Amino acid sequence: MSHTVGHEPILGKFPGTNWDEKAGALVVPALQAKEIATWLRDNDAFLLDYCSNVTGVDYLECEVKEKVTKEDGTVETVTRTEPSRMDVVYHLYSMQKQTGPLVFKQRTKREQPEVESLTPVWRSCELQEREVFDLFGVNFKGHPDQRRILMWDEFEGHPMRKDYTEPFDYEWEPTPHDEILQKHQRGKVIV
Amino acid sequence: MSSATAIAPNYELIQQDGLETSLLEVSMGPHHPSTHGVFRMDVKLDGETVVDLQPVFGYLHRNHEKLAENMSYLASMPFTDRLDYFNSMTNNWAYALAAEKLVEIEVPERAEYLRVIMAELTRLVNHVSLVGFFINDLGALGTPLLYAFREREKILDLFEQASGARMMCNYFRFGGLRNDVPEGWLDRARDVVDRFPDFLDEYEKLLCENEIILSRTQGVGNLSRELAISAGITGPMLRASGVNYDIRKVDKYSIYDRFLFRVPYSDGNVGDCYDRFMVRMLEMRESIGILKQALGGIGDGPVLGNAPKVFKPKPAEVYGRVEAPKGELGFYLIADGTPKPYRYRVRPPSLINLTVLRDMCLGQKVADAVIILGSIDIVLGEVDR
Amino acid sequence: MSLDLIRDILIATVPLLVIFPTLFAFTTWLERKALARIQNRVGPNKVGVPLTRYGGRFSLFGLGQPLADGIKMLFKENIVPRDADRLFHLLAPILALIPAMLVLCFLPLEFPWTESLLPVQAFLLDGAVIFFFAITGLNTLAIFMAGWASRNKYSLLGGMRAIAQMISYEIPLVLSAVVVVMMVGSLNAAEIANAQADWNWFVFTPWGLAAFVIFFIASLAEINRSPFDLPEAESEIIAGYFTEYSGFKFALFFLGEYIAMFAISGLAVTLFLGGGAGPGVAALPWLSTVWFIAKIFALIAVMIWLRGTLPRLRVDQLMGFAWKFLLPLSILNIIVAGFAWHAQQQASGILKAIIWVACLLILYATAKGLDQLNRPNVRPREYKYAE
Amino acid sequence: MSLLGGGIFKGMAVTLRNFVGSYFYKDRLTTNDYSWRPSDKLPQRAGEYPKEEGEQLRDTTTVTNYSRNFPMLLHDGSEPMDTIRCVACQICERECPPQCIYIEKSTEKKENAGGKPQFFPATFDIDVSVCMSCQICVEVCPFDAIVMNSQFELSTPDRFGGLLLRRDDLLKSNGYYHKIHPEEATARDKRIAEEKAAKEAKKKAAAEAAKKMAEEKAKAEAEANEGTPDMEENTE
Repeated sequence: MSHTVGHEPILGKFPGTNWDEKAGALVVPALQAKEIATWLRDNDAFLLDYCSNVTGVDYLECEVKEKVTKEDGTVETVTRTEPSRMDVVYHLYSMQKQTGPLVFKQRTKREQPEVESLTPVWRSCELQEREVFDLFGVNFKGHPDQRRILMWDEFEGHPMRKDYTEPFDYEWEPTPHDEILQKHQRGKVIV
Repeated sequence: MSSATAIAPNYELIQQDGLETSLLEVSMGPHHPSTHGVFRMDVKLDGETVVDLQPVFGYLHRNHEKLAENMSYLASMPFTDRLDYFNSMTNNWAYALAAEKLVEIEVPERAEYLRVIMAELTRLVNHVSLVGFFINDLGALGTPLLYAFREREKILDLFEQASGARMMCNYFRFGGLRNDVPEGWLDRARDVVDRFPDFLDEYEKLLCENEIILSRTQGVGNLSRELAISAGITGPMLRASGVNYDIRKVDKYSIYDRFLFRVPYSDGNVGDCYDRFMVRMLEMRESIGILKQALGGIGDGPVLGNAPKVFKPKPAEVYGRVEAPKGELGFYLIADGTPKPYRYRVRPPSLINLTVLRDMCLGQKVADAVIILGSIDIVLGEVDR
Repeated sequence: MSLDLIRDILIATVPLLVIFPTLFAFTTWLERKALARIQNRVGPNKVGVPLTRYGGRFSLFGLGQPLADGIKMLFKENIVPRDADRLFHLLAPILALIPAMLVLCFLPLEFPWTESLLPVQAFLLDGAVIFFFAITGLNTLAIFMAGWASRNKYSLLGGMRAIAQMISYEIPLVLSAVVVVMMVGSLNAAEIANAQADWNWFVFTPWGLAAFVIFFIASLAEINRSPFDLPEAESEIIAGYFTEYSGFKFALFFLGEYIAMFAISGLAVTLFLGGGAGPGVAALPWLSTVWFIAKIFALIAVMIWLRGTLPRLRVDQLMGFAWKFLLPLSILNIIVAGFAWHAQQQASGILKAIIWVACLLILYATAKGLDQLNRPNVRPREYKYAE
Repeated sequence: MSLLGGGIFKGMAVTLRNFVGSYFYKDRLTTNDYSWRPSDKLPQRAGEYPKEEGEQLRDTTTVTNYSRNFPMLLHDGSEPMDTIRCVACQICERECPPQCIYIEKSTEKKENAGGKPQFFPATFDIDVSVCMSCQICVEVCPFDAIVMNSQFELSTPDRFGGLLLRRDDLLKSNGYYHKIHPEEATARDKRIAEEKAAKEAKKKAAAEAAKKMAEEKAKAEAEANEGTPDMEENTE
């Protein structure tokens, strides 16, 4: 498997970052992202010159049950509320050193999310950040050409968000078990 | 509308002697004969020269990721076939690889061998038909394409005998393969693999020295090494730009470290359509080498490990990637402890390789735009998902 | 107009109007069949004579296919784009067909029945070769008319390409014919053909060979055949100038294209391949027509073969090939032919052979040099391997 | 110095060889010629393939022993509904990726092939215009009731009704399954037999154990009633 990238030096250099152990990812404040990304790309210890994958993850507000071991050794289940958030995840590799991946996350709020575009650092983000903008509604500051990519321009909403509900879809594919079929039989839908 | 990162030549409306002219705007696609599906290029032409080009896609978008997030892990396996419908086997593999990382299932050895065999056969299918399509874009009357399809047919027959379907194989399962190959399949596969080099010789004789192909492809669609790395280009296209990077070598996933094979790459001086075409031609020979070793080394045994039928991984995040014929195909899965993935993301090589389409096409002729697109090797099922 | 004149005209023209469209139907079948076999397919094999559905033993290798195609074309809807120029959209296919049919008259074809009936051979024109080139030039106009009237950007691009290509390639075409005209000293097609009796075909002389090769390549471009089919390049501009044509108008274009193919092949046969000369002609004069058509089909077979093998050139390479390769070569060929012909008049057998070999060498070396000059860096490359 | 136009001549040699070769070598010609088949034997409607037992359409490569198209329901005997294997558990309906299966469970139970009263599907529809032949339903079925058919001539002028396969269209005998997928069917039957045998052995063992336990209990009770002190020796 791949040779992993040590993340400790980054945490030392940039105090704002922290390491999400469960996800194995470097979480970066949105404002610092470009600076850190440039440093990661150019620093000789990392040389992460290849950004493979860019995507968004939408987290709704949810209740998490956690088992907490107390001081006296008893285990107790604690319910706490995880706030909603939006992650933009980058998978970074180094082609020169053949190492990777380093998972790099920009975390932002869920409502009107805005992060720093890393397209100036890695060109490969260009279309993928457009896709994240299109499907998640994340605004990328500094993206050269931010517009919808997969959905049509007049489309409303961002379909990959967890709370997205589809409108009545006029392009519904009629199947014999749908109300559409009944309508069709009554002659109301022309297919 | 234009991307600021691309270097656009400063064309203006030409106004000479009071004569007003303007650029010719042509919308190539989505039903153009050679856009390989429902892809559109909004091209601005000055005579025959491409002045501006905007790729437009999404006509085949079906929100594959959202679909997969609403169904069980196993149920999205057949949908991965439909991503890059030329190479369903490698799509299956990438997804299985990611999911196996998630729950840490061991894959039996025979299954690993069969996976390698299937993936390399897929690579042959893809490259051979890509070269055919590419020459078709150059204007040959389908002759190389039909030769390619002749050989592809033999491999698709093998797929059908093993999996029941020719293209939508749906053959891989978490922890192995759906079923063992039937009796005599390996011998038939050996027969096909043994005869494939003869075909490649014929193909090379037909194409590789043809003066028209040489002059049409050399110096067209140049892609520098630096831009290729930065733009995340992967697969044969990256190696044609002179970067030695093959995930089979870097990650050594599955049992690729057991086989001796070489990775062809260019010296990186130009990285034009000819390089991309030739790298694929050479890669096929290496695939045949891997296939011969794998078909020789395969042993008996089960093909499906003890994977649970109800798939309920612990919360985790994984990214699994394979060297698909078109480039790095990755699956990013986030599990949250339910039978459905919380986040399911496909990293499509075709889409990301399109990032540099505009940069490569500017200043070329309109006929070149077509072959540059052909040499990128896209499948719209994967671009639009 | 006397009755005799009308009779003569009919006798002279009707065979052309019957034979060549029939040959056209046959050629479409031949082309489809040959291309299919080149591509390892079967080709049309179902439609029999008379139009049987499943063929079976009456399918006759699918020879009924052109007939079925023709009927289909006739009954297809005639679609004209809304904003198209309807008049010119209609005129273009007709105009494309007329010059192609017209030039057939100048071919030195001798039909056995005309000889006994006609007092004079109607089409023995003294300036036949000149006329031929003049009239084929009209084809360009028709194609551009089609491209312009369709009001489609692809059609327009196709039309523009056609103009550039046809005008450029007419020059090497004519210049290569000049060699033959120089040798014979006449522009009369029949005289040129007669000058090549007894196997003195011009293609067997070095300058004749070079001129024939240039003529053949240029004629491919002139009739838009692969690898010079840019005006109708399917993979780039859909179908070029006839993107917006359907039904019978399309069929007319198709017919015009194939008739032009016969005409230009016929001229090539006249100029370089001895016209109707061949074994047995002396005994049976009508055999010359058979030979003539057989030679035309030999050339067409090569065209089909090329079409099955080669991809297409790019537009700038196409123009470069005409102006930077064929044109200098054909001019050099004229010079070489002039000198060598005079030199060999007085020469003995061995000296003549030496002169011919020298001519061949000069022409080949020039061609090679021009090729190197035009594309200095184009060659197969070496690739590295990483273990 | 290579020959001028040498590459083109090489290519032309290749195409010429293919042109000639296509007349002599069968494996060069991949297209299948159906014309040998008389017109009355051409497929006329759905379900015409394979026509006879063992016929696997040697002239096409598209139907092999392993090819799959749309699912079918299996039954074991001559009367389909008496021996239907499906018990309308609806697992396949839930797992079907494109959601093309529609099942309604029967209200009363009925004896099926196993001899036990079971539910059966009152409605079992597969919309083959949606089905993508992925075989997931076959894999998740715990009763081996649904397998893949290889019939592919399904074209119909009726977009809705014609492409909706009802339960009775889907019911096929196990014998038919053996005919179209011999190897797979044999393996499946073997596995079912093994599982059945194992189940029966287990049942038998359980019965025996129960019997033994009952005996021992009876014995113990008897012994307890008798109140003999030898009990410990017995158990040893």
